Amino acid sequence: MESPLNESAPLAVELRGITKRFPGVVANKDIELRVRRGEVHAIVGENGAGKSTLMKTLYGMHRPDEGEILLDGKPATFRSPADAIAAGIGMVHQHFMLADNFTVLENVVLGSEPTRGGRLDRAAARRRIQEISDSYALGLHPDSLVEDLGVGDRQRVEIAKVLYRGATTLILDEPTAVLVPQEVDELFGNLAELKREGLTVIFISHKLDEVRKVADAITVIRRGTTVGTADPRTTTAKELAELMVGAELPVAAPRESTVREVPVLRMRGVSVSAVAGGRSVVDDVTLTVREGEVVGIAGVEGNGQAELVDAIMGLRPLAAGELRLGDEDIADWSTRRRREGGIGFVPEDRHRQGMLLDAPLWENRILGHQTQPPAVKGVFIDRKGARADTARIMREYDVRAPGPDTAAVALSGGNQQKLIVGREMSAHPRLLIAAHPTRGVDVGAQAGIWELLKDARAEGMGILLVSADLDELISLSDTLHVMLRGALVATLDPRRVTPEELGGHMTGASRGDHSVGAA
Amino acid sequence: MSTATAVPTSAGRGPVTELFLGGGRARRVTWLLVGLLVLFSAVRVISGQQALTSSSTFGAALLLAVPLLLVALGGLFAERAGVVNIGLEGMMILGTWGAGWAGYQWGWVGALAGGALFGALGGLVHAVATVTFGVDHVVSGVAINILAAGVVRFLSELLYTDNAAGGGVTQSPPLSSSPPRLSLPVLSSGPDLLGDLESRHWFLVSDLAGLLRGVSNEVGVLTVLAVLMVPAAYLVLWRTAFGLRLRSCGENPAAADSLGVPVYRLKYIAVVISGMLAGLGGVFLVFIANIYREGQTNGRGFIGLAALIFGNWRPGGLAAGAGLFGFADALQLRSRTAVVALLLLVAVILVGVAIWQATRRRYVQAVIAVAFGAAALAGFLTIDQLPPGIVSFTPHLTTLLVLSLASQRLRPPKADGLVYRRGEH
Amino acid sequence: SDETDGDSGGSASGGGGDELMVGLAYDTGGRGDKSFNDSAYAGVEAAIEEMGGEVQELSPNDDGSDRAELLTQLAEQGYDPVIGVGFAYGEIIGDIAAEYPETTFAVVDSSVAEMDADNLTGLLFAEEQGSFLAGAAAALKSETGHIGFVGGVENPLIQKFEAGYVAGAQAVDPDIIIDTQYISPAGDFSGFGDPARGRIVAQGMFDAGADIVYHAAGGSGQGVFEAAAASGGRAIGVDSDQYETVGDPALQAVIMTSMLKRVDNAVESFITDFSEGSVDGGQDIVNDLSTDGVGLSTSGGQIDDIQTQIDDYRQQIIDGEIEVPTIP
Amino acid sequence: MTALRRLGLSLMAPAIALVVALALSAAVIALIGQNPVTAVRVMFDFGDSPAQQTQAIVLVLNRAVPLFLAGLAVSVAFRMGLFNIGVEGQYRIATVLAAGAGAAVVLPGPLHLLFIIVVAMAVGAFWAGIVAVLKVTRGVSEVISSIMLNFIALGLASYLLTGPLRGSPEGASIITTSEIPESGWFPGLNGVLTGLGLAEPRSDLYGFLVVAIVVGVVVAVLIKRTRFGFDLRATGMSPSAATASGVDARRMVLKTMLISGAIAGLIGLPELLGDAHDYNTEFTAGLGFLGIAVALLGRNSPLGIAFGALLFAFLDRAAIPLQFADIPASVVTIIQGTIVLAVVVANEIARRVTRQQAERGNAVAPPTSGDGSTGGGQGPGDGPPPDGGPTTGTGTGVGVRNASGEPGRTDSRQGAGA
Ligand SMILES: Nc1ncnc2c1ncn2[C@@H]1O[C@H](COP(=O)(O)OP(=O)(O)OP(=O)(O)O)[C@@H](O)[C@H]1O
Ligand SMILES: Nc1ncnc2c1ncn2[C@@H]1O[C@H](COP(=O)(O)OP(=O)(O)OP(=O)(O)O)[C@@H](O)[C@H]1O
Ligand SMILES: [Mg+2]
Ligand SMILES: [Mg+2]
Repeated sequence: MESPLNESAPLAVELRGITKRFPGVVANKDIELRVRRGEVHAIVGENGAGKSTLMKTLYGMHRPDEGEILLDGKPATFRSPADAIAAGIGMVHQHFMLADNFTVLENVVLGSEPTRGGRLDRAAARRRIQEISDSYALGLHPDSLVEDLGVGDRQRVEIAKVLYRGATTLILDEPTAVLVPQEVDELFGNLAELKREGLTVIFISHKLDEVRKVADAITVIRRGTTVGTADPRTTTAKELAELMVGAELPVAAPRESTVREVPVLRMRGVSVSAVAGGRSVVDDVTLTVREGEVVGIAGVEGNGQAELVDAIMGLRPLAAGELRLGDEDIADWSTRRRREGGIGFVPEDRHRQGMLLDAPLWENRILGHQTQPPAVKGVFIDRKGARADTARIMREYDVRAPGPDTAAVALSGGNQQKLIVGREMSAHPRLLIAAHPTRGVDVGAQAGIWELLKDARAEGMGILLVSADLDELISLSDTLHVMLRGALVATLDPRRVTPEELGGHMTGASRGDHSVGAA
Repeated sequence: MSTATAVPTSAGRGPVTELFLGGGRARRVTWLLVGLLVLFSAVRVISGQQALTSSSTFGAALLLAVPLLLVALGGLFAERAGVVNIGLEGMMILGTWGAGWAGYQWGWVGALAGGALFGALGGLVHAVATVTFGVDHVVSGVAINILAAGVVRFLSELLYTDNAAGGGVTQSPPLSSSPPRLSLPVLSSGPDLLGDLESRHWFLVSDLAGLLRGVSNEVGVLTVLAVLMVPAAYLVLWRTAFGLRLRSCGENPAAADSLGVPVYRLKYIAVVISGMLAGLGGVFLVFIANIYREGQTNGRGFIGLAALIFGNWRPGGLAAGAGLFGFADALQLRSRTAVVALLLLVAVILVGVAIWQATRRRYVQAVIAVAFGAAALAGFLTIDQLPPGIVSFTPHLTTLLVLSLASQRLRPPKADGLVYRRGEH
Repeated sequence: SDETDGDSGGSASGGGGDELMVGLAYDTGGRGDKSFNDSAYAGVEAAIEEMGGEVQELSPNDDGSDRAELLTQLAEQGYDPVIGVGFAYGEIIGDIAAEYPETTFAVVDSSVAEMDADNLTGLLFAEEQGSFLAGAAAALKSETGHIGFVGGVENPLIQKFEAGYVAGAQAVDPDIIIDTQYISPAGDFSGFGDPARGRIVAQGMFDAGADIVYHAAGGSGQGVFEAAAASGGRAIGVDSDQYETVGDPALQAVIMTSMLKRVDNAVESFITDFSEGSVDGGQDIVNDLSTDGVGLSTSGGQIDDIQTQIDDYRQQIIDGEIEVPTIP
Repeated sequence: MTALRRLGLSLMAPAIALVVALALSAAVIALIGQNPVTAVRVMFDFGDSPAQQTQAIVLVLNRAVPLFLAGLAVSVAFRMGLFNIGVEGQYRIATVLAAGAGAAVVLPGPLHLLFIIVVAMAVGAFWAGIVAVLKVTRGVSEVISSIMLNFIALGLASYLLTGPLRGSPEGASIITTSEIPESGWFPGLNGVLTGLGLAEPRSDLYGFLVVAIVVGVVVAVLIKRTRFGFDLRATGMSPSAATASGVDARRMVLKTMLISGAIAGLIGLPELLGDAHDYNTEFTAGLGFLGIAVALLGRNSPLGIAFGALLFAFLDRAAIPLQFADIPASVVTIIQGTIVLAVVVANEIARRVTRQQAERGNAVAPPTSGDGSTGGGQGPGDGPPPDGGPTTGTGTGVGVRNASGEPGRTDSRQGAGA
């Protein structure tokens, strides 16, 4: 691929010596970034490297402690995003920044609304959005509620927001994290469109293949500082990764099957409705998890995985179907009884479902095991026992924190996750429901959690693994199901399937192409 | 309702056609109102309780509803911007005091300004606590309620104890002027055609006449303006850029912030407006009596909050809530026997509910509804006057009943009550 | 223990009997309520003007739970006599009078007849008698044959007003229509302080055809006057001469008369008696028409034309020819 | 060390708040031309003789007992994020029925008392249970329903008092229920006071103080030490996490409201059993609302609530000496309001400082290889205060209770446990 740019092209954005400190952490240290006009510039770095922080600085969300920002060679200071917007910078955040109860139109125009005689001029706004949508092939309907949109559409709304403000420089913070490969391709199509129109794009990602596919230039950040730039045409993914991590990558170890014949979880024809009597969000799902088996569920987010997990945990009623733990029908059991019966749960959103952030670690140890020793004695809580066991978990699972009395909020995401995994393992469940167990966790902790899961599997635990990380699914699962619109549409052999193939099933692009894996 | 008419009608149909034949909410609301009127009329005829739909009752309902309406609108502004406002009662109390104090010196115009200002000050305190200091909204609201009661008592003590104009620790001197009132010529005054129709006690016609006359006879000009605040609030919140920004603070403040919307400032503005409206609610209470009197609000701030939730955080809905409460209150203050007639109404509605539930195969609910309906009917047939203690809570019971019969589709602003701190989203 | 109490009280007062030291414990609301409490204060003031001395006023807390403590503090600090304003003191004042036998107590609106404390006097009013006259006046002046009564809180005290009013009106015109309505039920005191509801209630009566409405609703009465002014009717005030206190010419025009309840007179004469040493104690002093403890005001001159009939009824009541009921 | 610092912080907050509130109040007093120092002296003036001083103490304690119970009732609900604004109605209806029931039976002493207490608790629990049932089955916000039920309770109590339970003769100026026979009177504690060598006060120290203390201890143990309490606090801190951990949110709402209501039922009993012996039109009202303030002041912990109740009671008593010194009694209300507001703000600041330190504390922990993230992330919407205050949102702010409304029930993705 021939770059249309040359070294002497003017710099759209230049960041010099940016340092940003948060209480107790230096998120960015003396960072340099040079982005040429009209290029797609990728920033890569592992979790917590400081990419988002840097971009938030550029977008005026906070001020750098040191360093300066130059736009087209001229220094700029931003007191708020409004200033950055005025200077032609737009940002699509890692986590979507959309008001669900607003329409696409309202979300897009918010903050720079066209008005006529004091009134919000919806007609003009609608026209503008339609125009943008058409010229960049975003396919938006201004009057639909954001709530009803899928992930890909939401992202396009975010992009429309930025374009609507006439941004000439776009920041995309991990735009592909939530997309399946096909959607990623669409996004890249959009990016190409943007580039053709002369826009500058700053693109953040961990996914090195993607980066090499789409970027014109790459800046690598490690531990808050720039460790180098790379040319995507000449650098291999492996080289990039080592630059990023600063060490050799962990490799998924070869595995031998530990699957036994005894089923721990059997679901037959399970359906779950959105609201009582409403449409099914989980549709006629039948699957079995055996002892020593990891059953992976792949799927684009919002296709019923979360509801499936909720149904197994008893957080949602079944509309139909049969749910068995071992030999027992547990459909009528309460969540507590299910947990007592031997189901462990690593929830998707640890802050929402897995932890009491303001409580000390030992109380978090009790959470979910309120009825079982060592946490309780009769109707009373066993503080001593809980503390001691927490200390054990911290030791055994490498949870780094001052002690069991530390508040959970003080732990980094990875350490929180290790505590949760340790807690669930400590109860020796027969079945573990692990939803996105390594989401938002950096490489080191991720490898640790993978090891834990593998060990547990080897000891005969059945694991249902829901994940958006296709590599994780492929490397851990013994059986892989694909979920689409609430139904299991394919069962694949993780040893033979490629991420692209998987993505095809996840989007429904290759329906009917059922390659049944080893059972 | 007014909000419904504010929605631009689809091309080709006039607004009236739209109301009856148009799509969606406008039509449903219109038919609901028509249905209610028919029901009320029927119950009036059967029970012989003319007070049920007399212009006098409707006039009183309007008078009682307007303060609630304003308070609820105050709540709307705050909560749409994401700040729960339990302190409405306190702000209303401040409003009544401000109105009394300014009103005895500068007349009703002064009262308006004074009440609004005092209410706004209460709002400001709430904003400082919740927005700047991040105090839990409910907690701050409760504290404001306590504080307001002390402040007004103290101010009265300070300013009225030896005041030549009158007043004392519990009341202000009377306002030096009261706001103008008007009646519709011919229809409600002079020949008073509506009054004539009403007094004939015809089915439906007299009831409608009573309703119309009630809201057009001797009505304060400001009352009309206050009612117009409902569509005005709708227009401001849903049709202007300011309103969009304000609501975005209640739905997703982080998103708003990231687009350069000044979230903190907007929340401040919204909460101050909220206090101001609550204060104005107090002013209208003062207007009714022409005097500030301690304890005048009598929990109406809380009722306003209930009306807001009742109305699903929408102007039209909260107006309905305030109207319902005002009507029930007026009725119980007017006639203990007319309240009994409400039992018949309840019975009819419950039977309707039962049928509806039965068609949806929810037999348990249907049976419960029938049982309660039968009880209400039995009550209507056997009781001719309820004891005073029981009558006094008619409006509250009504609100509770309506709320529990239909409250599951409520949708508060998503970030309502959440403390927003920049960067901590 | 009484000994020490007496001593400390004595030292605080600086010598007991010479100087008059009146202790006045108000009902909730305190002084400045433009009603009851103010009336009692006026009585004390008049007495002090006459005889010299000082007064210590105390108001209870919002829920009135410290009433007993107000009385004890006053007695303890050497105030004598100590007067509790309002029937709410009736429950507790007996005990306190027993504890401070050296102090003279009085309670307004509550009977002490059964308390058996000879240092305690009940200052009662024959509200039903005054209200009878108000009812008679209303019936005489009514053009529609339809009058109304608005009570603040439906408790026995206010029911006395209602009973007298109804009897008086019916004495004039047995066929008269009388609407009666209370603002709040017993135990819920909001009815005395909610002028908005007062107005709504009265307005309903005027709308229904009444042309004169009598209120016994404390602060809510203001709303009754407003309703009268708005609908061209008239109203009868209560307790004090509200024609004088209402402070608004538009409302003065509608206040036909007021049923006077001369708490001031009763308090003043009680204090006078006390300083003359002629308080008997242990019994009620009933202030009725014969003592001018209750009556009708004439400011504004609106009932001048029926004065003779009123006086006639008044005399009949005083003579015992008419027995006025106290319960509706 | 850190624990000590945290303790220091949590004590500092109320202390600072108190100072701020006192400064504001002093300004107010100065505004009316009085000397604040005199005012303070007057407030602390408990009288000259030992009898007066004990009396003052008894007054404060007697006032504090119902306030403590009210604060406790509110706090139990607060702890799991429910705002029981209906304590007022719960205690009113409970007291009138308990008075009626107590007067209707004759039982031997302790049994009679027990009977009355059980009736009061049952009625209070029932009344609060309505709120819970409406919330759980119909999704009615507890704020609204409890406001409405307050008014309904007031009317109903009035009806019961003037109708079926009326004990006073027609025409008596105060309407009362029939007097409870002496076997149902709670003995006072003056014997204990004199036993301690204190002078005999004029009024009886409520024997119910003992019950209040027992209830306080039971609640403290229940909340802090039991499984149930853990579930309750967990629900308050994060409803979604609690549900996922196996707490049945609906039953939790029901149980908590029942407990809260049962405690609320006790509020009127100190006065009923220790002093009035009947319910009447003059029975102390408004304690339920004061209870909310006291709970806030006490940060929802039983010990804190005890302090809050004592402080309020102390200020309340001060109203009388203040009036003797010609300072209006409303100063007291203002001080109370300012203290609550100041404490609330100070708590929030202290909470934030604590949390920040917790996060910083992690930063100095040994660096983790490959774990670049230091700060424990926090979900949108602040978590609740450490004391489990009436939080309005934890986690991602979805499906979370908010103070005045039901969570977004329409949102199908979030209805965990619905
Ligand atoms: N608001 C904040 N307060 C304190 N620390 C913060 C804040 N935001 C980020 N940090 C810290 O700054 C560091 C860099 O975070 P940043 O979000 O920039 O990482 P990132 O490279 O975007 O990671 P990811 O790949 O997970 O998005 C982290 O250690 C993080 O804990
Ligand atoms: N206010 C804050 N204080 C401390 N750390 C923070 C703060 N906000 C975010 N962080 C940390 O910064 C890192 C990156 O933040 P970001 O907002 O990108 O969230 P994230 O990548 O989704 O992280 P996580 O999944 O752990 O929440 C995370 O480790 C998060 O814990
Ligand atoms: Mg990031
Ligand atoms: Mg991240």
